[in-house]
Amino acid sequence: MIHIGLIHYLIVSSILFCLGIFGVITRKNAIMVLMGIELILNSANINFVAFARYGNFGNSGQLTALFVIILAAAEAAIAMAIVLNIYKMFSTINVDEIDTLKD
Amino acid sequence: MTESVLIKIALVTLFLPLIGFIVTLLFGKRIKWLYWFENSILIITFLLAFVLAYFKLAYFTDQTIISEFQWINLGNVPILKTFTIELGIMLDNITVLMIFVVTLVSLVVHLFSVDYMKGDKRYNRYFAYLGIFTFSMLGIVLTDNLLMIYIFWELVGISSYLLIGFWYEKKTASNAAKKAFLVNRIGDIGMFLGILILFTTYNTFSFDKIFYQVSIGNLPFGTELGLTIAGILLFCGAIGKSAQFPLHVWLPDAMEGPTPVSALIHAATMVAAGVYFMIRIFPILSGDALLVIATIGAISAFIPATIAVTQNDIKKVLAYSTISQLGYMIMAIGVGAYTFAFFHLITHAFFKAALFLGSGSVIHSMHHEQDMRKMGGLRKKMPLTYVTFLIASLALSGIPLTSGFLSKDGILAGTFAFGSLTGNWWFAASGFLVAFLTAFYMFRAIILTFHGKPKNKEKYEHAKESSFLMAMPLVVLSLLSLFFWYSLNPFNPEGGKLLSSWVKPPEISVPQNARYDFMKTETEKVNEANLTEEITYSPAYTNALRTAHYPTLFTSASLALLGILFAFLIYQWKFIDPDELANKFKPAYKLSFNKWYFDEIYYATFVAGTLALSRAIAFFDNKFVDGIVNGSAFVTVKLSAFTGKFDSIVVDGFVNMTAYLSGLTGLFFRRFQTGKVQSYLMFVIFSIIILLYIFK
Amino acid sequence: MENFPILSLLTFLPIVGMVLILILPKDQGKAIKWLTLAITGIQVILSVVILYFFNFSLGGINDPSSFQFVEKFRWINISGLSWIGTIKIDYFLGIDGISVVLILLTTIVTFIATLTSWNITKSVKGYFALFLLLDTAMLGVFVALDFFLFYVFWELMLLPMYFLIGVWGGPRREYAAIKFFLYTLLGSIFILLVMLGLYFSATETLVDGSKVFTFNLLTFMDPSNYTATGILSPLNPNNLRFIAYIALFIGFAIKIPVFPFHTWLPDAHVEAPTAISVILAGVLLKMGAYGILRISFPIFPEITQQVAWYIGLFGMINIIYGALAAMAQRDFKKMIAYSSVSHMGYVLLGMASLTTAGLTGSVLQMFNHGTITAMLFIIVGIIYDRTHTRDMSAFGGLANQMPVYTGFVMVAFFAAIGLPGLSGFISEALVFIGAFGNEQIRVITAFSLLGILLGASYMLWAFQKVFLGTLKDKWKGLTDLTFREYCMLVPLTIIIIVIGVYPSVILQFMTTSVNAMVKFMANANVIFSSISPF
Amino acid sequence: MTVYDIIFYLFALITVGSAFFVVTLRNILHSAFFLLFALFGIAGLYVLLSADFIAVVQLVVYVGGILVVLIFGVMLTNKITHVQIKSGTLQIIPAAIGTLVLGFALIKIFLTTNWKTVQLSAESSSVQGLGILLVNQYSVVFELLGILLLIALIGAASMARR
Repeated sequence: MIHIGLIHYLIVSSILFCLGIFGVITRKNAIMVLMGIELILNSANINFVAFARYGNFGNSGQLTALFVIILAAAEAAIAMAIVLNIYKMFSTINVDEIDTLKD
Repeated sequence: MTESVLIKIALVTLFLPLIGFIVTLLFGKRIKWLYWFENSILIITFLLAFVLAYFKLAYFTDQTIISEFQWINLGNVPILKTFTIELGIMLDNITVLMIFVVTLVSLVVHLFSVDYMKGDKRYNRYFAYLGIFTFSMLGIVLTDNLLMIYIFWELVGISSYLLIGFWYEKKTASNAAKKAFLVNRIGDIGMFLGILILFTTYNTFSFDKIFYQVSIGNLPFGTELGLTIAGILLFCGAIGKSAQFPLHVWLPDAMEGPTPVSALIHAATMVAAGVYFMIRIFPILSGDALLVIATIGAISAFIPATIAVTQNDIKKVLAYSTISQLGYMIMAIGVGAYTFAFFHLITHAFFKAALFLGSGSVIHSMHHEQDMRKMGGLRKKMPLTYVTFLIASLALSGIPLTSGFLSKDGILAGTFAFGSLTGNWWFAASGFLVAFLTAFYMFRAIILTFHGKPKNKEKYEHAKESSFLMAMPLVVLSLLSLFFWYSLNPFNPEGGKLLSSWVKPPEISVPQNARYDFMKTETEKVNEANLTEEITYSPAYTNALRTAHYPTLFTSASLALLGILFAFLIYQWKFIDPDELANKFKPAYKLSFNKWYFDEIYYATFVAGTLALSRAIAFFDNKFVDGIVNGSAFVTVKLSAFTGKFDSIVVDGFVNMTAYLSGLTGLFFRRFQTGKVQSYLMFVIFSIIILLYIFK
Repeated sequence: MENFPILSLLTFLPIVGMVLILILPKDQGKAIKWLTLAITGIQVILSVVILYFFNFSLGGINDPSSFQFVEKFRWINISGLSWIGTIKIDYFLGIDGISVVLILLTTIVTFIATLTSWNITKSVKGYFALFLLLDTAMLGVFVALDFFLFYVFWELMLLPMYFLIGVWGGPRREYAAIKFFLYTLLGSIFILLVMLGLYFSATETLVDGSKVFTFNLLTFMDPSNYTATGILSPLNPNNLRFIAYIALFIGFAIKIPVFPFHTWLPDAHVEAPTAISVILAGVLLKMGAYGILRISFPIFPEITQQVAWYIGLFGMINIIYGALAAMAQRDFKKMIAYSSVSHMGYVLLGMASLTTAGLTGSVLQMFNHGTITAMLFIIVGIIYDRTHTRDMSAFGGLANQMPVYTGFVMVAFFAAIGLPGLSGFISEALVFIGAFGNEQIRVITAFSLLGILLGASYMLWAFQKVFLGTLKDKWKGLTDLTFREYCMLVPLTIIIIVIGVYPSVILQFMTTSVNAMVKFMANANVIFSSISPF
Repeated sequence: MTVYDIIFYLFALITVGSAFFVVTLRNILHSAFFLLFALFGIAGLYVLLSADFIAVVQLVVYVGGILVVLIFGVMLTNKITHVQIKSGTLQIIPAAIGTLVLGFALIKIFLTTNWKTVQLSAESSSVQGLGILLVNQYSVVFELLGILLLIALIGAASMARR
């Protein structure tokens, strides 16, 4: 059994990433899609922090993770506003029914 | 009075009419009296030209004054060393004489027009146009290089366009203007090509330098043929401008312009520019080129003379006679009678201007009636016009005691000498025939117009002698058509200063073996002959010319008188019925009456051909070239539709195969573009996988 | 003036104006127009300032040290990409005698076109924003010395043009806009291909001695900079330089436009609003010719010499074909569009001559055609605004109704047919003199002379149809020029006459550069073939 | 198997398992709660990576902020009267295949890459270092982010009000 190292965190993050992608692709509800996105962001964050820990980059990785969190907060706020607007317009937040992009 | 002062006077003379043009054009609409500004400018110009001619001829007789300034400098050019274009002014005897003639005729035409054009709604504009024309014409005369001559050549063309089309409300006038410009352009292409050849060879436009280069044996393309080609191409310009065969068709149409304009442009000055140009470049015209020139001149002298015999429009008669006389001059240059060509140019300018202004006076008093068949008997109503017209006609016909006799005699002697030296008598024959025809048609015109009974009573009643301003020019010009201005001996053209000391044959630059035989310089023979008087070209030629003098004198005078007699027989005394005569020679009459069908032939071939070609090209452009573009666009659209189908059936089908397994069959035939973010994301994922696989 | 970034200022000033316009509220149409006018006016002043400080004795062309007003710094610098290596793209601006003339032309034509746009009413804000963007792109093309930068500006020009034709154009505007867009995009693809090919064929030596690939145009003009294996390197025996030259030529030929790539032009011109036609004919067509002069010629000089005859032939075809096609048109604007095709033929012919006179004439013809055709399109625009028709046979006798207008028309028409004293003559004469001086294309030149006859025929024919003859009753109410129209026509007329009378005013700027170019081209065979890999 | 390892596996399991439920459960509220656990697990991982400050921020911002916003979203968009908080799914099979393959590919890449790691001995708190970085090297980024956040909030507020 090898010692816990960078690779373990990377594997966790990649699983998390794939689950996030899966959520984004499969769920109809916009909020669920958002949750998937949050998962993806978090998986990236894990990578950043892990590289900061095991790489020779100083604390920049952690700081980037911090920035990503801040961005995620901003993104969540905007996304929720969008979702509310979509709900008002289409009376649904099921993304598969919102396909005006097609026309 | 130094050279530089003369040059300054020349420059002022040149640019004054331009100032007149600009001022009159810009402010003519507001200020009604501005035509007097233009007229006074012309008076000053004329006085200056007179001063210039006087001082040049009196104090600098044998000098050529040249002044140049650099116009374009393209620096040290890798291939040609230097590339500069100079503009310059050259004053020699021919130039100053020409300026004098141009300004004088222009002045009298200006004054004549004051009354003639009265009441026209674009009165001031007319004088402005006359100003620009005078400017351009003076430019042609004063220049010392080919480029500038081309520049003013075109400017003359455009001012002629403006003046012919002055009454542009008439379709015929605007058509005639367009025709004149375009036909001239055909000649100009040749001329420009000739200029290009000379410039490419010598890297200069200046006459002097080109002559010098030719004289030291530096030829275009290295051969005499090159020089001949260049000469003939330059002559193309003169063919156009001097309305020579086969480009003469514009001049008769140009009579649509106001009559004073015809007098100025289409008789005295512009059309003479072609002859003047030939005189300028005479030193580099090789023997072969001269032969071509003489042939064209002879044809142009003959054909219009036959046409003029049957025309009924008084201006058309004069127009054809102009072409014919210009043909004379061109022929004279072609046979080497250089000085007489110039002499005839001057005398013709005066008497033809007098004829045109006289006809203008008639037309004016007949309320713009130009058909001679509706005139008649005007002699009593308009005695002054009649007398001046008669004097000018006598001059044109070459009756002794007139200027025309002197110059025409010189030309005919030249052709005669040419015949005796080379054995080619065609030119002489054509010259004499034309002399007869000229006298005939001129007196036909006089008899129809001034003699006999009035045909149109009403118009006849209203006709009256023209005003002082219109009569004055006629008197001046007809006086200038008499002999004593040019030579005190009415039978010897060389009796005056004009030919004996002012205008002399130039030094030929053409290499010896490219010249006419009689022009070859044979130094020993000149010395042997030890003649006291001056030698033209060679002793043989001088002798031939002297021998030809008296026979031609008598022949031409008697032929002219014969022509006049015939005219009186047919039209005055009616011994022969002209209609019967016409019937007898019906084909010849028809040919002549219809102007040898030149217009019809040209229209059917060149004009219609070009138009058809242009329509074909437009069709080709629209249907074929654009068709390819649109076709390829069409193909692309179809192809993209196919790709779309391919996408939706094969690619998307593949994707949806998996979906089909899970029961989502509905997507099967849907388009690739679902509009759903998530399906796009799916594709992204799969693409990433594929890419990862490729770039692992 | 040494270090002041006047070229950047000139080029990006319109972008500032665009931002300001976007900030302005929609209903401030007047303010937007005046702002645009001010911006373009400042540009004219700036270009005059450039002319004032321009040093005549510096040649430019292939010599980096004799370009003027140079601004150069790293723009994009990406290192460590394994299979591409280092991408270094310079922001490299500079002008020589050829570009300075075209800059002047661009600013003047743009200024006039702004005045022409005054009667735009449909979404003014968008129009002028796009207009200014177009302005930046055009100037950028003329000042860029880095191929990548050049290409960016080249493409940037497409977008506003597409919308300006497609939104503000005539009835078939969508068709025309799409046609224009696709056509030029096709040309751009060829240019892009050659650009990339050149990029991987030549290296620039940096200060530290290392060699990097570069887009610097001047680098490509020196054969010693090429790598041994680059596909477009003269050192490579199997190089594709000939094919690249053809591709590049097609790319630029579409813009000029050269037969048979010209069919977008009549459609685009006819459908575009007047101001855009003015810009299109006045400046855009010059970009193609400028591209050939700036890129094709000095980078591929040895091939240029080989194909000069064909370029001359295309010039002749353009001259004659365009003139004949113009003769058959009934639509006033379409006729002038085809006359552009014909006149650009002179540019090609002059370039093909590779002589000083020819090239000078060619560049001058670009300038003159820009001003003359701009004037012609303004003229058509004026009459179209009043009558809403462009069918020439519907007119007649306008000379009496609108005499001042007719006066300006005559200046423009006569300049277009090469009347001495007006600018068109000088450039045509120089082109002919130069082209005739080159033995290779002498015969072509002789045939091209027919163009001056055909040109005169269709112009005079059109003039007669529209302005001479009797006035039709329905045009009795037409008014003569307004003050704004005077403002558009008078400057152009002055330029046309001044250049026609004293061409050295403008020739002095380009002489040194043109001579440098001729010298470079004449020696190209020696330079480019002396470095042989064997 | 050290304590560190055990704790790691614990948190990893919590994270991955919760994330799995987040994306598979049909009830949105349930998903949201599992997201809470997943985020919590990630925070734990941060602690293990000696990024204590990030862990705290993770808890405060994600758990305290973002998650609440999400739940509010759920509540605002699903009317209480006819509760329909179930979320449908689509294209499960291709998505599963795709993500599985992608995951394996990623893991394979991670495993085969030769990472140059540095073993840091001192595992002190990183807060001080972060603070210094934040106001020195990354000060502009920091300020820009602040502005971005402000704009986002104002934008969100104005959009939601409409």
